[in-house]
Amino acid sequence: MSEFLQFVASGIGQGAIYGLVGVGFVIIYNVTGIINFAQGHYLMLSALTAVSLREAGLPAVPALLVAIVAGALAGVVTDRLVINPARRHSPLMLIILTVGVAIALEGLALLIWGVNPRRYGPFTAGPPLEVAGAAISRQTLWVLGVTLAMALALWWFFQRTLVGKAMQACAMNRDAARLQAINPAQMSLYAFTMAAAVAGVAGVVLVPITSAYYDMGVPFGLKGFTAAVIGGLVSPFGALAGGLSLGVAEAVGVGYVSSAMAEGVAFTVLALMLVLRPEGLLARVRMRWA
Amino acid sequence: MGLNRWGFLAFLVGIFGLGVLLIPVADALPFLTRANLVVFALHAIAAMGLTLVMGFAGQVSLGHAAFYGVGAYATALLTAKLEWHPLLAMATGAVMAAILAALLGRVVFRLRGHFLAMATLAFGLVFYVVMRGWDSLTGGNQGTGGIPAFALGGLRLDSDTSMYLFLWGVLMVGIVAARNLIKSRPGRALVAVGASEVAAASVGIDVARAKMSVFALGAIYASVAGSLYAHYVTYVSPDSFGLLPSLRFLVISTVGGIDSVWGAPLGSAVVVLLTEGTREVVPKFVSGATGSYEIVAYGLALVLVLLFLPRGLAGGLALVVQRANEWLRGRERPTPAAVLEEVELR
Amino acid sequence: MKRKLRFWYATALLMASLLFLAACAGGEEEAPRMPTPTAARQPTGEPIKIGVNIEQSGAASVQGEAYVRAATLWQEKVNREGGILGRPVELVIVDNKSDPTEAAVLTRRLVQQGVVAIVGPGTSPTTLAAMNAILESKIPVFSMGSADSIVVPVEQRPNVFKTPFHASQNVEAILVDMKRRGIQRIGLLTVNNPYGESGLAAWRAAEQRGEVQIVAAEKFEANATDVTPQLTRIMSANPQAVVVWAIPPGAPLARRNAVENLRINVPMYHDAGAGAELFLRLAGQSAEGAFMIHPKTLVWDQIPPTDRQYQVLQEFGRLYTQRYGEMSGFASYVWDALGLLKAAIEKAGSTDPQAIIRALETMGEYVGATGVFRMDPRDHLGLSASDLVLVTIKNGKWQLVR
Amino acid sequence: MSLLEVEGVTVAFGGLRALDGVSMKVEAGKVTALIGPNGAGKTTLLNVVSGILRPVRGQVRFRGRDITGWPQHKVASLGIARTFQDLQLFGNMTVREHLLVGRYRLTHTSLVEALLRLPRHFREERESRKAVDALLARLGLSDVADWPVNALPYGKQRLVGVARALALEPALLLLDEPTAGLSGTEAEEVGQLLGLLAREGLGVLLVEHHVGLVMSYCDWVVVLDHGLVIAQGVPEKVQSDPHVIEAYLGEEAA
Repeated sequence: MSEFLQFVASGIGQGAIYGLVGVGFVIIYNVTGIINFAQGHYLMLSALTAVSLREAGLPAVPALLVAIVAGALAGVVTDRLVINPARRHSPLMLIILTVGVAIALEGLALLIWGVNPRRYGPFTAGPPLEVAGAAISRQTLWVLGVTLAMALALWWFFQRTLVGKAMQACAMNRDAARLQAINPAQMSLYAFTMAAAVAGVAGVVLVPITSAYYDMGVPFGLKGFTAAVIGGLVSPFGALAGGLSLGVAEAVGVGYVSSAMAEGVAFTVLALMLVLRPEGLLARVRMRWA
Repeated sequence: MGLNRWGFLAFLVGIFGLGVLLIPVADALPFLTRANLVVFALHAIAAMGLTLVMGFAGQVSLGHAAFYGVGAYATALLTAKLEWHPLLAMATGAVMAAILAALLGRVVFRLRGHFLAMATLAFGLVFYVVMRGWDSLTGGNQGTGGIPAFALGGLRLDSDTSMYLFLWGVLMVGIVAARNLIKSRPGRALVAVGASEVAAASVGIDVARAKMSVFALGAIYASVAGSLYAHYVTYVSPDSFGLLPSLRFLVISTVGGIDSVWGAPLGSAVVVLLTEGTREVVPKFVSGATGSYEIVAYGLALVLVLLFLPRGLAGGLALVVQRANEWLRGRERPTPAAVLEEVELR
Repeated sequence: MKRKLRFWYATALLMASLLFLAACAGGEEEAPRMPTPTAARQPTGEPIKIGVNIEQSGAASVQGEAYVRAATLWQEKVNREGGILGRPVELVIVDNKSDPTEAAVLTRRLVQQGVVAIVGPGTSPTTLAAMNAILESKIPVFSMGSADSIVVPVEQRPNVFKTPFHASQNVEAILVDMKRRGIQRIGLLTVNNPYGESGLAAWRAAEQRGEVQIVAAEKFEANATDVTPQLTRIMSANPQAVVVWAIPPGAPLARRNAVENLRINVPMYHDAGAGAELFLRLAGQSAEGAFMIHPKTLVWDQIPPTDRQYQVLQEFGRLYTQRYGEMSGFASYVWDALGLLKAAIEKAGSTDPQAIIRALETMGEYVGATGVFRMDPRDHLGLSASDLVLVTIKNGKWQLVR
Repeated sequence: MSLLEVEGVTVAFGGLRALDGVSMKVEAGKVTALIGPNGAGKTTLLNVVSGILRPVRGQVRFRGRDITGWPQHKVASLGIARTFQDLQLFGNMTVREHLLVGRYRLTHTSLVEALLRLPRHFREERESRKAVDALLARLGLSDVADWPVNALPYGKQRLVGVARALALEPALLLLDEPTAGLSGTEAEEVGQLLGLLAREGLGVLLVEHHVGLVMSYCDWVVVLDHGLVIAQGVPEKVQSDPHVIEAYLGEEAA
């Protein structure tokens, strides 16, 4: 039993990160109709920036904040330089464009930071907490806390702010939104910025758990996308729930099935989800946006 | 009208000659070798399969390298372990790839747009994981080797030059086949499906079947290239068939232009030149530069080409040819034929 | 609209050029800070070209970086000391991006550029993919791949050599220590890539010989963020020791999860790939007490002067740590490969490939930083497991155990 | 037995009934018009007949054969051709190519035969080109045959849509507003063409707004409003039907 709990504890830690990356996919997809291949790369940029700033001696809080802003800026640049000028291209071209962005960002990271993984310590030192025989590291608690905070912040943003509501309107019907004087191009900019910022948050809380390295964007992007698809690609909260369930499924899969095929578990789930239930596991729950 | 059949044939002969001429060019250029030509041709053949899928049926695949892998592994296992004839192994691989693609297409083509892309992505990743995990068959991460050189009758492809010339021939066959397809009933049906599914169905085209068949055809191109790759390198490992190779095929196809049969060769040539060129040039300016400059250049090239030449280099080139034509003829008003020249240099 | 776009492009261009300048400046900073040449003769004449075909980016780039550093350092040293046969040495360093196909193509390209020998590729899949090109080239090639099959059977690999220990030799050395501690039952955690696979195969072979009992074998992905589930599984089989076969960041991650989350109290062994300073940096406090089987390079400053490798280790260790600030567990493989080539060319008195190969095979002993090489026509590695040492980490420093 | 029989067809989108028990017939050799205010369900009915939509209730019979819920391409291969209100032309294909695609159901060259250029490809290609040339000439499209359709003026594009449908050599032709956006003379020409085609035995069902055209060229008129058939009969009779007048006036008032 405690073994099972250990798997779950490990799984939710990873899953929360997947979920945060997934949130970005959902926001961008709903507002612009684009699947952004560079989503995991924002996480990577923020993580590496944070490491550099910490190494340069900046205190934790400003370093992490600046790093998140750096990630968000990458989102801004993606939208303004690539997505916006290509607004009239077919969706196919837009996906491939984001692939190009992802490749360029990864190369850039390699140029700036080199190949070696780097890391900084957990936010709070101390031994892991024991919950019914399962060990949960303190940083995992930080991850979960931050994830919860992000969920609340997103809820507030989409329910209580004008911009959030405008973005929702854009998500439901772009043409109708335009008629209500909502500028889709502007919404797209906000969407990319937000998605990148959320991924950036995931990046800076992730570093103490594993480490930061230049080619972490693709694996996290893929897992994040899987999380978003499990959630039905319609709701940020669906993506978070999808991420948690994916993380737990992976950890339990490693524990009870085969660790060699663990990665296969995620991608098989992705393939099955897309083919059998493109509307997502949680669509029944109708968790649209809030 | 583009070119008529004889014009096209003449053009083809010219292109083949050009391919042969590339050999001394590669020898003369300090940063190219004949091995680059081999890789260029291999990637062009595989990417042409993707070009067909994307350009002529409007479908995208992010898992194309998996089919490349099916061919490579089929050849590796059948020729090295069971000592089958290379041609038989290649055909088996192609059939397997086609069946796999058809099965995949059956389930996947109910999806549209992004979801389709992502489903093929997932398929490619699952293939990669399976090739790594199925040790007893594939040799797992360590790969499998001992593949003999391709031999057919007295022809033995054991040098870069012979391999390249053979591949260039295969590429020409691939181009002719693709062009044959486009100028025919099933080919026109595919283009129609790519343009409007509902209208295609309204003239009696079974849209799902058409997509499945072009997907299978694209897989065959990739698989044949994969088989020849296995013969060339004599060793295969999963890393050659993962996500990055799939993306590379995507880059080659889109940069080259997905609505022209010349797109894949053009794109492949550009990628080789870009790779080797930056490798050669950048270190001259930046000490200690590694492949990372090249990766940035690769990404930026993709973005820039798609932003400014959405129809790829082939489309851009066709436009240049047309403009040059107009200029030579003394600024006539564009005739329908000239408009067409732009539409198809097929 | 149009003007806005132009603004963004201008901004981007500005940022890009700034970045480029920064990168250039960075490059200059790292550029050779050569001590004033004290050595007598300046090498003259046609340079001797040696190809270096390395994974500078992609999956195996962590090793690749150390390889390139070692190569650059070696080139400077040799040219400072008079070159080879009085001629300067020119290394042609290329990045194969950890891509098997590129590794093969680059091998051919280097041959065409007229190199007399090649060091690299640096992993098993890249080496095996390039094997055809290597064999056709007939010039001496040193691989840093771990798989035995790179140099075995030697009749089929007449011009292929390697410098890293076979995975089986690492296993052999760990087993010596395990016997001493009476450890029979082990749990094995390997990274799911070619590197981990070769370790797994070597351990399976040892199990077949009855030297050890593997009670649990688990794998993890190279980019995993948490391997606690795998370790939990291993520990539930109750092993007397855990062996982790991985490179950074996987190896230090496994160590941290084991210590911090599960408080594993059995000995944990890592292999030489776990990555020296990178391991210390990424595992932090948790690194304390981990065992690693490794060439003597990690503890170069603790080797007694009576050791045969003393001189070589002192020189290599000083040069490398002075330049790069820290030792790498990988660097000595390239350092020794180049050293072996230099010795062979000097022994042969020419750069004829066949002569170099013959010289390598008949050189007798060559004392390198990795170990003492005794190559012969039957053995293109020539290292013995007894050159490996067991090290542990105390107070954030490597400590020689035996 | 009529050429096409629609019986009790009901289509619902969510709670909304787009068609509510619609029954009607199309005879061979006659032009039947389907009229009604916007949102009456005219296009929906065409979509049901051509297989794009599956009705929740009711039956569609073609030459007495039940084709309800058949996939679109099977319906088409029986010889039921259609055009679209928004044209749905094939991007930058030429006019000639559109017509060649239109002959898809009449030809059989397979993928393999095309790739390898087996004899059937050449034979069918020759036959098709001949037939297409004849049709182009008949519709007055010969001089733009090799233009890409997106370079044509709108009126010509509409005509290409009709030509593509006629290339199927259909027994039943479904037209969705073939005169929308056309000038008076162009619309007149379309009307004449339809009359001509009907005399050759073709059954035509058209959705039309152009009242003049309906009155002068149609043999039978069916009026839909809110998914219900409110009237049908010969044009003169329908024109004076109080229900019809009310439906149209209601629309104008709104």
